[in-house]
Amino acid sequence: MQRYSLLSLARNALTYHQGWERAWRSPPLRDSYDVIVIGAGGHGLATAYYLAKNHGLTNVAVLERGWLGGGNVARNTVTIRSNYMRDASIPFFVKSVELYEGLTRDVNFNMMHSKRTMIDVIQTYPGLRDRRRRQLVMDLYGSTYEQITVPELRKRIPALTGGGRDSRLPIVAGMVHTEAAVNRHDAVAWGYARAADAMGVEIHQNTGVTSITRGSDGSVTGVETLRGRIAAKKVAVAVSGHTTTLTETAGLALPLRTINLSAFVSEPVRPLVDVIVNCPDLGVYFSQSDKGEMVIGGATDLGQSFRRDIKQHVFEDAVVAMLELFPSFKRLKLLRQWGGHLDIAHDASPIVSKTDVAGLYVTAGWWGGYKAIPAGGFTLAHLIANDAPHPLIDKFGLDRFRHLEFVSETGTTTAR
Amino acid sequence: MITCPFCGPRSETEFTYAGPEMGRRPADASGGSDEEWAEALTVPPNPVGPVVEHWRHGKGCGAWVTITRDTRTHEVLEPGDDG
Amino acid sequence: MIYEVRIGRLPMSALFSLQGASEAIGSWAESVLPAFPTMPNTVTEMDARQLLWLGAETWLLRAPIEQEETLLADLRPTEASEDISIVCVSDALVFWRIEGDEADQIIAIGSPLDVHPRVFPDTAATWTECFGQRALVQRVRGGFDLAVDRSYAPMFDDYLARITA
Amino acid sequence: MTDNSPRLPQGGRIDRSRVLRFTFNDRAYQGFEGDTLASALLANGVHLIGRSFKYHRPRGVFSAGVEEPGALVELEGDDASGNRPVTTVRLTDGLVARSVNCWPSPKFDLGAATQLVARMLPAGFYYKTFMWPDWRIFEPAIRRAAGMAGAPAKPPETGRFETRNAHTDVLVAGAGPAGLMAAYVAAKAGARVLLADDRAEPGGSLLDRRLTVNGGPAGDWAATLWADLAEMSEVTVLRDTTVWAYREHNLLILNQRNPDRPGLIERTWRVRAKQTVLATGATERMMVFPGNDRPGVMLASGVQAYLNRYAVRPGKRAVILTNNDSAYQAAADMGAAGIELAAIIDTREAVSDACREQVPGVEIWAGAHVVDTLGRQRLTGVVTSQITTPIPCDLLAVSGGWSPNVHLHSQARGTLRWDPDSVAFVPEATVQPSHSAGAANGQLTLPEALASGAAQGVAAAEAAGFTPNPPPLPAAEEAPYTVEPFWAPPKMKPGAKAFVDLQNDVTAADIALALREGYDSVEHVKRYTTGGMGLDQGKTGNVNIIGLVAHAQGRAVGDVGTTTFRSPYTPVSFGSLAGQREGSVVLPYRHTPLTDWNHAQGAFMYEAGARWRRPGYFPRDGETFQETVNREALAVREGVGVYDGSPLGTFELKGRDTDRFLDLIYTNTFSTLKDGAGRYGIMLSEDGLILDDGVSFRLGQSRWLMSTSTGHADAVHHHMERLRRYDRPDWHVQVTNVTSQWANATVCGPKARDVMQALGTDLDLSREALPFMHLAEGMVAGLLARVIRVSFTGEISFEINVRPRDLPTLWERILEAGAPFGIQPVGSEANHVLRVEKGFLSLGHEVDGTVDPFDLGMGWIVSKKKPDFIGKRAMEIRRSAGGPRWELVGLLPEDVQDSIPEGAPLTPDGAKVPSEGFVSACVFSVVHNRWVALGLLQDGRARIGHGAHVRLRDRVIGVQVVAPCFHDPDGERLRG
Ligand SMILES: Cc1cc2nc3c(=O)[nH]c(=O)nc-3n(C[C@H](O)[C@H](O)[C@H](O)COP(=O)(O)OP(=O)(O)OC[C@H]3O[C@@H](n4cnc5c(N)ncnc54)[C@H](O)[C@@H]3O)c2cc1C
Ligand SMILES: NC(=O)c1ccc[n+]([C@@H]2O[C@H](COP(=O)([O-])OP(=O)(O)OC[C@H]3O[C@@H](n4cnc5c(N)ncnc54)[C@H](O)[C@@H]3O)[C@@H](O)[C@H]2O)c1
Ligand SMILES: Cc1cc2nc3c(=O)[nH]c(=O)nc-3n(C[C@H](O)[C@H](O)[C@H](O)COP(=O)(O)O)c2cc1C
Ligand SMILES: [Zn+2]
Repeated sequence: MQRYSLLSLARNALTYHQGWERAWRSPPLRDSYDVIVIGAGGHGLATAYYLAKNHGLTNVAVLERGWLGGGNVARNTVTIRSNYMRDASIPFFVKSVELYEGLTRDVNFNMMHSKRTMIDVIQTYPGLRDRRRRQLVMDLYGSTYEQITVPELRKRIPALTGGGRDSRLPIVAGMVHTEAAVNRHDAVAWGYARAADAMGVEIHQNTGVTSITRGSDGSVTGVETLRGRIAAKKVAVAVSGHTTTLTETAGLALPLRTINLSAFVSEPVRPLVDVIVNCPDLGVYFSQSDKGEMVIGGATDLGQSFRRDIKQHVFEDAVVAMLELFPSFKRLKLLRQWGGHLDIAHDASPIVSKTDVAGLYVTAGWWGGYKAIPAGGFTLAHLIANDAPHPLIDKFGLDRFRHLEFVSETGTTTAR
Repeated sequence: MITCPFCGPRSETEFTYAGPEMGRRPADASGGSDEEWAEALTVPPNPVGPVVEHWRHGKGCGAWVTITRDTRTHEVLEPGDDG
Repeated sequence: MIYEVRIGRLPMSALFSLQGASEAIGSWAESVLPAFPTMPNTVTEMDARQLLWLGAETWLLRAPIEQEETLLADLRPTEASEDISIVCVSDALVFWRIEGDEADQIIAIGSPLDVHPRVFPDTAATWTECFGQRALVQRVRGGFDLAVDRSYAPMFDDYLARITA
Repeated sequence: MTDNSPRLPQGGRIDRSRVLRFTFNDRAYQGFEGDTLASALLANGVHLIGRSFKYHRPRGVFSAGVEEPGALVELEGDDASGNRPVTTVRLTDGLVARSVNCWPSPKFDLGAATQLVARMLPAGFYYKTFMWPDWRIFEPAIRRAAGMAGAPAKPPETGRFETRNAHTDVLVAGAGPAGLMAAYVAAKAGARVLLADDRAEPGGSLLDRRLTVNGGPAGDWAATLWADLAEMSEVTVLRDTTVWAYREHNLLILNQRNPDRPGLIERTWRVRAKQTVLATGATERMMVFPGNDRPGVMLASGVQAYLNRYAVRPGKRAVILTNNDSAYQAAADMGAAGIELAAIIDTREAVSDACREQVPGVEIWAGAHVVDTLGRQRLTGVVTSQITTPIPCDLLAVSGGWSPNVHLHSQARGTLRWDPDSVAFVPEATVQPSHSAGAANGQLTLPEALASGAAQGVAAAEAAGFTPNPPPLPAAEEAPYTVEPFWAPPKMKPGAKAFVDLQNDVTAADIALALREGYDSVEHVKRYTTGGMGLDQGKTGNVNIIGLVAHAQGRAVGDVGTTTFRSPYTPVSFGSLAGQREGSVVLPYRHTPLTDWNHAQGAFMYEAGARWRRPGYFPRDGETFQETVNREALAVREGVGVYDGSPLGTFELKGRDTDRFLDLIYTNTFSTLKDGAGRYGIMLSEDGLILDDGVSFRLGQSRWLMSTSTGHADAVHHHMERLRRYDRPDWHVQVTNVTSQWANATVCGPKARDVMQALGTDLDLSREALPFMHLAEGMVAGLLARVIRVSFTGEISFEINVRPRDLPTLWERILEAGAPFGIQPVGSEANHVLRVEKGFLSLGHEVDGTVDPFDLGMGWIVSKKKPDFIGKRAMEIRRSAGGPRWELVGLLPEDVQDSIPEGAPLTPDGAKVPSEGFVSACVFSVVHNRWVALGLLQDGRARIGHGAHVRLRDRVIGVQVVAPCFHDPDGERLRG
């Protein structure tokens, strides 16, 4: 792999950057691999990377129906955090945040990981109580969540001029989550892809999988794609949003619904807000990117959806909420808006699991799963390599639905 | 826009979403295996295409509407048939 | 006022929610009620009493508040057969009258309802959404009556003042 | 004005009698009514407007419309806003504008130092460096460079925004010749028509050109038609209004600037249209060549607009660079306005006679292109492929062909087709009921546009159910349009800066680099280079990028395809989207009839479920919060208190099957109750977890009164309606929501009965006549009332339900009658204390979506006899798995002074290990004079009598596990 550094950049400048190699190959498609990962999104690429890096499995193909990194990883609001509430989830997300922190150097691709903290703006007492509960459980796992007063909150976010004493929902406190970060979403996909490719993993774009094939003993034999049949004894489904479409072809029914979640960006403006702001009581969150645009998210649509778009009333609600706390943004302008489709499990918690079909693995239910990409890939690779779950995903198995023993994670609030 | 059987076409914001058609609840709690129950409770249909779902004209007349909606386009293919 | 309208709260109405088959309600209270409307979301009137057909097997009887006791006595809600439900709901709704050339503009700001005369004629009345809540819109001479659950009335006053200020 | 002035002595659509003063970068200038900031600046000879994003290169006015990529300013004062293209800022008196992205000024911009290292900064350079030791070290410096303009520091001080809805048969976007015709045809057919155009004046591109319709100036024709339309009762015409989003179900979103209402700044229209006609015109593309960003390089259509519309000459000596015919019209206009035409460089080998005839005597170099431009902050000359000596000029008018504005069509999921003849993406098929017309549909000449507008107006009106009469078409002529692709000069020097995105500083070399590195898809190219991601979203540049990608990959342009067109068409202010939803109405709020009284008492009010504003407590002078709550709670325990229980959800149920319906939705049995008797019940969700708790009373045969928790009233209502409709459709149950038909004051405490007697009632309220969990109707305090004996406090309670109109009176009378007994109004906080002391569950505390009745020690409420109730089977399945459960217990801190934060985890031995429960509530018990708590603890009931540990961050609190009831466990008092 050609190394990226200031030096290599300078050297290449001399030749007007004619000397840069492809970040990943475009190899010919073979008819069999040890492992097939379906979906070159964050989770799929991370899984392939850790399969190669941690388990020495390099005869791996990642099959992507479109362009790599074009799914939700290309369209999320990049909030990385570990302030969850249940014992079943917190350690997983703590691990993921840790992995993210070292990822840039791990894969030699600058992901611009910006650990800039997230501040929750709390406007109701029940909301505060809920946050305090989280604070104390998170503490068991070394994740921090500090309460600050309203004046402190305003000092840290000077643009936050709404929510005063006479407002509809006066702010009662702030909660500061220091581990929270944002980074460059595309770089996460590209960085993992490049590093996995360098270790021998093959990434095949424009290679949509149409079905999963099974042998006479019921176990997985490979996949059927738009470019032909490919064999593998182990197949992992990492197709966020499209999970059930594929698992159905293997005869599995999974407790997942696909929904549309939207986001929007403002015009780029000079640095104004340097933390991630989350307003759970009003239902909006945002951060300002290094390029200057505010990256803003709100609620999900009602109803199932495979359409990546935005509904006017969902969008308006988020804008109203934002302006209530940041009234000076009235003259700020909307630049672009879009949606992504994600699957959400019956209990709204993730699934990283073996299935009833031997050799078939799924990672799904990631509707706030950008932050989970490193740990998701790390644990899924472990599961595929050992055919046994890593302790971090002990509670994320499919078995739980059989007993209706849910992981009721209310820690997933407005900020994804 | 969803067509209410009583009021006609109305803005989606007037309706309450009640999920996809999951099949009618069995008349008593003892029938069927645990597996069937667990699956019926937790596994919804999730088609890329038409899905049959229930909405209630909650801010309107209160009528229920069962529509077939294409999840790719959000077009309502078959308007409500409930009385 | 940036719009040509007059907006004011109306005094309470006597209100009764009627549910059940129209025949059953009719046979219980025929003499008390105006004729049943024949079109959904329309109103009939008799002696200052209005009968609004607002849903399948659901009507709202609206009358001057002075008639509340008489109506209670005539409708006998507690004695009605189990097929029909008659509940006095006079307190549950607060009404405003919005009159003037631009009354429809106020509805357009508050509600996604189309009140063009072609689709919302003289006798029309319906439940819809207004300022985010379930609200009743009824066409009256020169404008509209707008009603909402009592608990939201202060918020509606607030909204109406804001949009016309 | 001298001949040298850029302002032409006559012509244009400006009002020279109205002089407007404005300031740009602290210098004062003058313009006219009708000017944009761009035309006024050009009229004053100002060409350098700002600096570009990455390399801080000088940027001038490049166009005359919304497509402007380069010339951005920020406005100050009450209009304060950033990143405004000068071409869309209408000049007003007193306007103050400032350059963006440069410091201290666009002339001496220190940021321009980045030009020196530009070679180190190709597309995506930041992915390759700044990794060590950490990005956070470099981030502040990078961020400082970000963002162009500053965000306004304050909201507008005067004026406000509005949102509204509208319905129409036909919505027409764009009031150029095509849109005007379409609107006219549809309106004449009797359809409701809404016509919106984003410019200040109707006419579209006609305003920029010198064309005639019916023998007169085309602009006049447009103005007359517009006026006619405005007169028609079913037509709404909106100028200054951008149709910026085309959403599902034919909902279109419009942004109207300067609506003619006092105090309104902008208005959002949500228009539900049966049919739409998209007559949004076309946008001229830039040309790609080294130095194509120098101020003085301008779209030919822009030059034309400045001449014809604003009477401004943006240069004295011009070169024209084109790959198509339309630039010849522009050249002709330039010549007519007295601009010296040095040469026309046409990249095509053959130039038609039709073109040549329009510019007699002007030198035309066919098959040529521009290889460089000269000048620093303003163009001084161009170097062409033909001769090495530069051509001196101060204006280079470029035309790279026309791109139909297919944005709305594409947002509506319409498909596009690459048309090699017109070298453009044109609408192919529509999915939603829309019709593209005129230049937006590739019909570029005026006669075509008029005809196409009329035809689509007919189609739309017909589809909306009308029978239009196509009118005769107005007479008009325009030279034909032909074009040949030219994506970039065949050979460029390495390091040449040939821009494809003037705002984000993306060059043709960057595109090549992205492809070299394997970013093969046009979507990768966009994201790797940021080409097309600026404020203009690549309106003038994206097709060139696609062309370059296709060329490099040897593919057809249509196979490369476009990136996704997304709303908004042009940026819109957030203020206009929120409209009137601000301040007190930002969220809904609900009041009980006692709100005024509560305020008068100085109650501390807050939001408490389902949007109700309720009193938390009633502080007295000198009291601490805890003292207030203790006083109120103690009043109920020892004397008497009263609270407003009106927000509780209340429903009247009636019908033959109501009895069994209640048995289905509650875990326990109701059907056996007698008239006037009630019962506490728990409802489960189908998942077997607690949904709500409440009480129901039998009012008579098949008539019930149900009350639910405040917060879940709507959810329970929905749950009941759903069961009624889908699961038990043959059952006859009618539900009437009477939450707002009844209000209540609940008198509670050992002296409650005394207060009731003092109030005066015709009811026998003795324990025997009206036992606990019974209801009676009669007169109380002279008011018609329904008295219900329930208790949420553990003390004897009378819930006096009256009509809301009577509640204030009742309340006054209760306080009067209760005064001798020391009655106190009680807020939610004291109610919470009383509840916890009693161990009554609370949704949101103990009931957090994970528990069933057994977990709460309430197995007794789950009927063993009933064959079915909602949630039964699910609860059984979960329980049969046999996993450990967290169960409700009471917790007493070992140190009586200790309080435990609500939510604190319980862990084995207080270690920092996974939790085994949590503290759901902790209150200061007025009965025990100490803190007491409730919590869920793994296998908790079996651990009663033992110790457990609460783990806080810095310490461990030892607690005694006790039964979850601290007061009157047998319920003697509440039955009293
Ligand atoms: C608007 C929005 C905001 C969000 N904000 C956040 C946030 O702030 N923080 C956070 O943690 N999470 C957030 N998320 C969620 C996060 O983006 C997703 O959970 C996560 O990206 C999903 O994992 P992924 O990256 O693997 O998915 P994707 O990137 O969607 O990858 C799945 C891939 O599978 C491919 N695929 C699908 N079907 C097939 C097939 N049949 N054959 C081959 N390939 C196929 C797809 O093309 C896609 O490339 C947000 C999501 C959205 C939409
Ligand atoms: N022959 C040529 O070479 C050539 C080239 C380009 C243009 N033209 C001219 O193009 C014209 C075609 O007429 P037309 O009516 O199709 O287009 P037009 O450009 O005259 O009118 C389109 C109008 O729509 C407005 N608009 C665009 N998007 C909008 C939106 N989203 N919301 C609101 N308004 C929006 C534009 O500002 C403009 O006013 C003819 O007059 C012709 O002369 C000719
Ligand atoms: C964090 C983030 C920041 C973005 N910033 C911009 C931006 O500055 N300009 C822009 O045009 N789009 C921006 N986008 C949106 C993308 O252009 C695009 O809309 C998104 O990746 C979804 O893809 P699609 O619109 O092609 O479906 C951003 C997206 C994300 C996730
Ligand atoms: Zn309806």
